[in-house]
Amino acid sequence: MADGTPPHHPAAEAPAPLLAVRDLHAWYGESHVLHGMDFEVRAGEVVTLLGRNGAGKTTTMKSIIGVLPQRRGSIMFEGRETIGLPSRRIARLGIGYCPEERGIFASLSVRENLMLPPVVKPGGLPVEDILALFPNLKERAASQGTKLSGGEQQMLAIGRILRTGANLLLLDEPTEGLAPVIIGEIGRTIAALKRRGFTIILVEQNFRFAATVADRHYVVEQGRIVDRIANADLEANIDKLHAYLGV
Amino acid sequence: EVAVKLGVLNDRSGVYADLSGEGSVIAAQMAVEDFKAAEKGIKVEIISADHQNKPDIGAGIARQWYDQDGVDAILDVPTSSVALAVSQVTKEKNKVFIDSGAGATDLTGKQCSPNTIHWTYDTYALAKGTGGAMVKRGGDTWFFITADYAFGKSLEDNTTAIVTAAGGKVLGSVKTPFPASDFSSFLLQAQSSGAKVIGLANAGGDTINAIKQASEFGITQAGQSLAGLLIFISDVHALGLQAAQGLVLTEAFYWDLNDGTREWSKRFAARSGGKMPTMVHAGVYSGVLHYLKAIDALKSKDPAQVIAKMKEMPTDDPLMGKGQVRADGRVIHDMYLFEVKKPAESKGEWDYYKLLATIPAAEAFKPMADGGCPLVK
Amino acid sequence: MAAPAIPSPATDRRQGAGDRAAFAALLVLIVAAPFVLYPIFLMKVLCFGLFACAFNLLLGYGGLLSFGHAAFFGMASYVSAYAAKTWGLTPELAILAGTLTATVLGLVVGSLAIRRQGIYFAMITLALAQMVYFFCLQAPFTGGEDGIQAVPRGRLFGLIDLSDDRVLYALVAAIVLAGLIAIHRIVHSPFGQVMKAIRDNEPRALSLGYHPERFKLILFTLSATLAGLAGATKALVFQLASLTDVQWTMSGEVVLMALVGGVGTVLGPMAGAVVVVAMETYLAPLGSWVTVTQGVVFVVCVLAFRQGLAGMAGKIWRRLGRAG
Amino acid sequence: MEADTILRTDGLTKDFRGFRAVDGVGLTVRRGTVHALIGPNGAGKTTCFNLLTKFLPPSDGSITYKGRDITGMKPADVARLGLVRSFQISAVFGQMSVMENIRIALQRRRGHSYDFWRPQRLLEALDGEALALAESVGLAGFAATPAAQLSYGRKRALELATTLALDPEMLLLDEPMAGMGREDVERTTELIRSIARNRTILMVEHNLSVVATLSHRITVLARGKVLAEGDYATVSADPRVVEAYIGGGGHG
Amino acid sequence: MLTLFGIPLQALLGQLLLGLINGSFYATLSLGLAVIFGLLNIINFTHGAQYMMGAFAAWMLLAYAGIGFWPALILAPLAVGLVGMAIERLFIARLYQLDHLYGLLLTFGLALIIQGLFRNQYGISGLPYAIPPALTGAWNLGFMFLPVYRGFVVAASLVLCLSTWLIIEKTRLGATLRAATENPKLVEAFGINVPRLMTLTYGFGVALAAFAGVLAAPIYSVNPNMGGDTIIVVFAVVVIGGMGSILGSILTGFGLGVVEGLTKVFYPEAASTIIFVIMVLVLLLRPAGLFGRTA
Ligand SMILES: Nc1ncnc2c1ncn2[C@@H]1O[C@H](COP(=O)(O)OP(=O)(O)OP(=O)(O)O)[C@@H](O)[C@H]1O
Ligand SMILES: Nc1ncnc2c1ncn2[C@@H]1O[C@H](COP(=O)(O)OP(=O)(O)OP(=O)(O)O)[C@@H](O)[C@H]1O
Ligand SMILES: CC(C)C[C@H](N)C(=O)O
Ligand SMILES: [Mg+2]
Ligand SMILES: [Mg+2]
Repeated sequence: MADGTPPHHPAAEAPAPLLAVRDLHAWYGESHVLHGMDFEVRAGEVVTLLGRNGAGKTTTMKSIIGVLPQRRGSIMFEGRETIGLPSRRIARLGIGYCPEERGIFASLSVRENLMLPPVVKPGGLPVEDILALFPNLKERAASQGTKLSGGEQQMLAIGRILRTGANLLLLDEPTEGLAPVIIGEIGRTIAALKRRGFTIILVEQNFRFAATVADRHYVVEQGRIVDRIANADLEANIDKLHAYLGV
Repeated sequence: EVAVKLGVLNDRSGVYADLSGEGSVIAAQMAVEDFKAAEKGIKVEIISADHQNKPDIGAGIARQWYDQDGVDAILDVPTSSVALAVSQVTKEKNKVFIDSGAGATDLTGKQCSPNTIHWTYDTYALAKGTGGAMVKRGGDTWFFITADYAFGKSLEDNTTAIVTAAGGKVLGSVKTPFPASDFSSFLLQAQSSGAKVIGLANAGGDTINAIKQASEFGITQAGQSLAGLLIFISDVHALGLQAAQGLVLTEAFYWDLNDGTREWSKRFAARSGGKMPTMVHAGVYSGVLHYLKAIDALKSKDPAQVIAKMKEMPTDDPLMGKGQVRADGRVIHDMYLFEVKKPAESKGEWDYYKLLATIPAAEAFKPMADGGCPLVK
Repeated sequence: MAAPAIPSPATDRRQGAGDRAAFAALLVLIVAAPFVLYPIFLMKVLCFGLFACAFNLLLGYGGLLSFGHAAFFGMASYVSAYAAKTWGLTPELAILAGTLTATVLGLVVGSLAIRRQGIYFAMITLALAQMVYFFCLQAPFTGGEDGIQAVPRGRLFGLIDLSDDRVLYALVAAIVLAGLIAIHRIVHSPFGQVMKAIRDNEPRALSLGYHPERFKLILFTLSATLAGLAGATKALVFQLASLTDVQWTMSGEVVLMALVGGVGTVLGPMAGAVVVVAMETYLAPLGSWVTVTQGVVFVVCVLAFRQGLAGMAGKIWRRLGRAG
Repeated sequence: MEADTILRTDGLTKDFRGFRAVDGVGLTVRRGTVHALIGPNGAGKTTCFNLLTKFLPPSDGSITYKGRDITGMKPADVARLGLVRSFQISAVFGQMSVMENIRIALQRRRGHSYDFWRPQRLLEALDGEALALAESVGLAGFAATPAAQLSYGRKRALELATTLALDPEMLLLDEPMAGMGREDVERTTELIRSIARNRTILMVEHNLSVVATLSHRITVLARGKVLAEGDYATVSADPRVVEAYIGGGGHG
Repeated sequence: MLTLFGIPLQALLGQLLLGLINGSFYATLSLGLAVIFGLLNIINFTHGAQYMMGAFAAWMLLAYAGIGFWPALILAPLAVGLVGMAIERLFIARLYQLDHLYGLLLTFGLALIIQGLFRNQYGISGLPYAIPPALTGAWNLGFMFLPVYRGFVVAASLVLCLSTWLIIEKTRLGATLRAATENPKLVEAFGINVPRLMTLTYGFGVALAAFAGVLAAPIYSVNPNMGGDTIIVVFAVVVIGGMGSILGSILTGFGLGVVEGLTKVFYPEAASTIIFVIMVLVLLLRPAGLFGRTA
């Protein structure tokens, strides 16, 4: 995408939220994990989900993209109800998912992994930009995907959804296992993506990092949103947050 | 009033299912009906099972039939290894075993049993028929393609003996894994041996594949002849005349031999979906008929008596003609040498054979003295 | 490579109680059955049951799918038949000879096969078993496709005449029970614990200082030995040793038995053997429909009853436990 | 070799099809210290661990442990010498209970491992010790829980307890804190500190605050080579380390 | 005349060529198997039955509709491929995330059913199918007499193998398929219709088997058991080549055909066992087969 052009997603200007989650419940088999999540994300925003281990952050992400079929409630994306759709249809609407466990394919080379997700909308990053962002990947392009180091795999997982043109990115703990220098890099990347009009939902343990990139934070506890804090108010609420996160 | 139970034990799912299988059950039923057993006060029940060409399965079923189900006689049992095992069990349980489908001469030779009768053919008779005839027609150098198991080897050995006795020579042989689907390499070896006759000492699918490929490689056009040492009409049907034409083969029965065979075969075909009977089917019919005759004569089904009676009475029926059950259990009757017709010569769907010669009963089978059966020493 | 979907042995105590109950039920059945059913059929079931349980010791508890177990079963059956017929050994010695042959063969095949995993392991065992098959086909002492026929049952310890089916049945039942108890013990032994750990997470076991190959080799050899015990006994029951027992289809059949019965349970495969053998015996009159029926059973098992009979029984047992 | 050096490598090198992941690394770990191995992603840290524990054969170089050359040994034998590792992805026996997990390790030391003819009851003799170990990592209440059902942090704790059961002289920990929440991070830091009292620890970790609090000495790897070495203050002040690893906005 | 190990060189050349021809059947069959295994992780034991169905489809087209060899070469694989797709939808699709064992058992069961049904319908001896008129006759190569049809078989299977290999290894389709086997949920979450992809792939693998069946019809006995005997060997080929390696199974298919051909000359009894000997050696020396990737 050339610089200077206006954000290409028409929803960006619309007042309606890009994603609206209402009373979302989700189950793993018989265990009820999400108990009525309610939150929304406007176009162009970076929003984080914070919470302790097991609070239900990952489950929320999986529910949005639809890989967890047992869910109820409402998830509206660009004004469309997606709760009944299979995940491939949801992805085609323009949602990119970077899973917690990275999901690098062992039987594919790094390049093949990178090229795997199909382009769903115009406006994705060109491959060169992605490789420039993560030089390690370029160097190891012909390696088997899972032969990469832990951190390199994380870069690959993020990199591959930037290509697809999805305008909502779901990043589940993208900084886990990354060296500080790369975390800084990722932070700058997220900022750049935001400038390009991408909308991002970020799950993070590392709220100091989150604070550097996010507009807003939702606090998740036992499958519910228990608080929302604007980034600007973060300092003021730091004690409350520490209590939530058990620090 | 005698009640007998017959068990038709044969291959119902494997390579020999067409030449024996359900057809043998039909043949046994026809024998019971034709004999009018019920009117003569003999109540006959027929059961059947699949031995899958495995001796342990065959022996197991035989044992259970005799022990549990009250079977008096077992019929058919193609595949020599199973037949030998069933013969063993039959002797132990003192019942009656009338084999039609198997080829082993040992059944009435070294491993003969007072309770076993071998009806239709054996490897010696096949060798004698086809081997002898080929040499007589000038095919005096041979190369064998032999299935690498006892039946194939015995067919090769028997034929070798006949061929050399008739002044012919065996130039070589190759043992093929069993079963095999590609014979081109073996055919090529046979071809380069320069032998006039290529003897196929195998059966079923192996033979079909070998013949099909021989025609493809132009072996016969180049002047060598093929001798299928054991070919059933079902095999010829599967090959089609185009590939099978010119083959010389030995059978104990052909549907189109005479009025008697034609009449019976038509009835058989009507009950088996249009398929003409093989000699194995005919042998089952013939054997059951003779068995019932013996029971009728004795008004008893005591195995020892029945077998003695069967050996005493000459055999005589429309399918196999006149013959005799020898003391070693071997049934002797005429055998026939056929040649497979060219497609142009055939007048109908099952019109496959030309009769070349009739081998009289007395010459067709191995003399009892040479068999090594301990019963007749 | 593939998700671990072979049901794994349950850990809890309830399993132990379930096992004891199943063993007790089995004992009652074994004693009562010959009064109702044909003893030879029962002996066949018992021999195949032991074979299937031995196979399952390897698959269910070692996570190793052998596709060549027929080699041990069949080879032992040849040796025991040969020993009884040609050397005139007494039945117990013939069985011992067969079983030990399987042990040695197991050691050899195992030491080659355990170096590979998953499907490659299965394929090596298959290939080695095919070589054993070829050997049996070619070696003169096996009698080619006729097999070794008319094997004498002989006198146990030179004293007890086994020609009566009921006497033989008692012997076979004793042997098979002993085999099953041995399997139970192996599974629930210190060795079994380590094996379970290796199956669960091999690299971790390695990092704790265990040599997984040694454990696998021992397990393999034990499994081969017990499979051999089953084969050797079978040869005497049927007085016949034949190629059927060394063929790859037999290796496939034992997988089927284990699957139908329930992989990863001590006695499940026994139940699987009952079903498979009964099907073969009682469907035989169906002729060519036998294979179709067998095929349907396979398909239904895989699609609907992956836990096997034992899995279903376990479910019912647990439900009863909850209710009661 | 100095008396208090427990592990040393010289010129340790690993090539993967033309790609050199570890390049002539010389590492000296002193007995009784916590030694951290840090460096950017793909620097070769995990590969180093794999080389040290023999999960990979080195292409070149030698490894000396307690004065013994272990370069050509097998993984299980290295473990038997008391050099035991943990994994970057948590490694427990998921289908076994916490107690059984620990017992497996105890069993290795106590023998009976090959006894297939004896009852499992024999192992109950180890229960007391196993329980004590579970307690020491705060898992006393979970003794009967199957390991697969534990939360991430507790799995890590179990892995440590299992490792401790071997009574190793030296532990190699690969990113013990990865993916942990704050709570767990703090608990685990304490745990490692207590373990370290009478053992040697070599650890890989990206969480610099953990590295700073725990380690006596730090080696920085980059592109397979040793970039810097020293205590936290020295290393974190090294401009090359800042450039390659910590970056401008380092999060401590 | 020049001889090698007591065999005239000329004869040896002929045998090599025959081995190559047989190898082309192995290659085509194992290619289908490798596609299905490599991409779907299913060990397709029904492959032999599907090969048989290909041959029967050709026969049926001729017997019931008067359609000859050339159209059958396209139509039969298509028809059998459709049957394969139905099988995949109904049964196999439920097994992707399970252990290999289950796929193997299910397809084994299906093979039993299919073979049994054909046996009941058509008997066991087989049915005649003639070589197409355009391909009858033979070339005299000097050292042997090569039937034109066999030459055609080699050419046809070479073309097929190479194009399949190109499609799978050199396009994104192949990568997508491999990824879909590993983690279908995630691939689906990228917006790809994984179930349809799987169905098509299975159908394609099956169609390859059926194609080999049509090629075989004029030279081998067309009977319900024709695949059952070959399947184990074809498996061995795939394993030796490296499970899932497309190129590996093609090359190994041809190579083993040659090795088997030579065995038929020097030790014919062992011709069907040699492949297993090679398999053991290969797996012991190269754990993942000749061309396989180590996991
Ligand atoms: N596959 C599963 N089956 C059953 N329960 C699950 C499964 N995955 C997660 N859970 C449970 O659901 C709850 C929410 O898990 P989730 O993964 O969403 O947490 P999270 O907030 O992402 O935690 P973390 O920070 O550890 O990643 C937890 O209690 C967890 O134990
Ligand atoms: N088996 C292998 N084959 C090929 N390359 C490999 C293999 N294992 C690791 N590599 C490469 O070696 C380099 C070092 O990997 P290693 O896993 O040691 O990194 P690391 O320092 O642990 O990184 P991280 O902090 O991200 O875990 C990486 O570039 C990786 O891609
Ligand atoms: C063709 C068959 C029915 C003969 C069989 N092969 C035998 O061993 O006798
Ligand atoms: Mg999470
Ligand atoms: Mg690492």
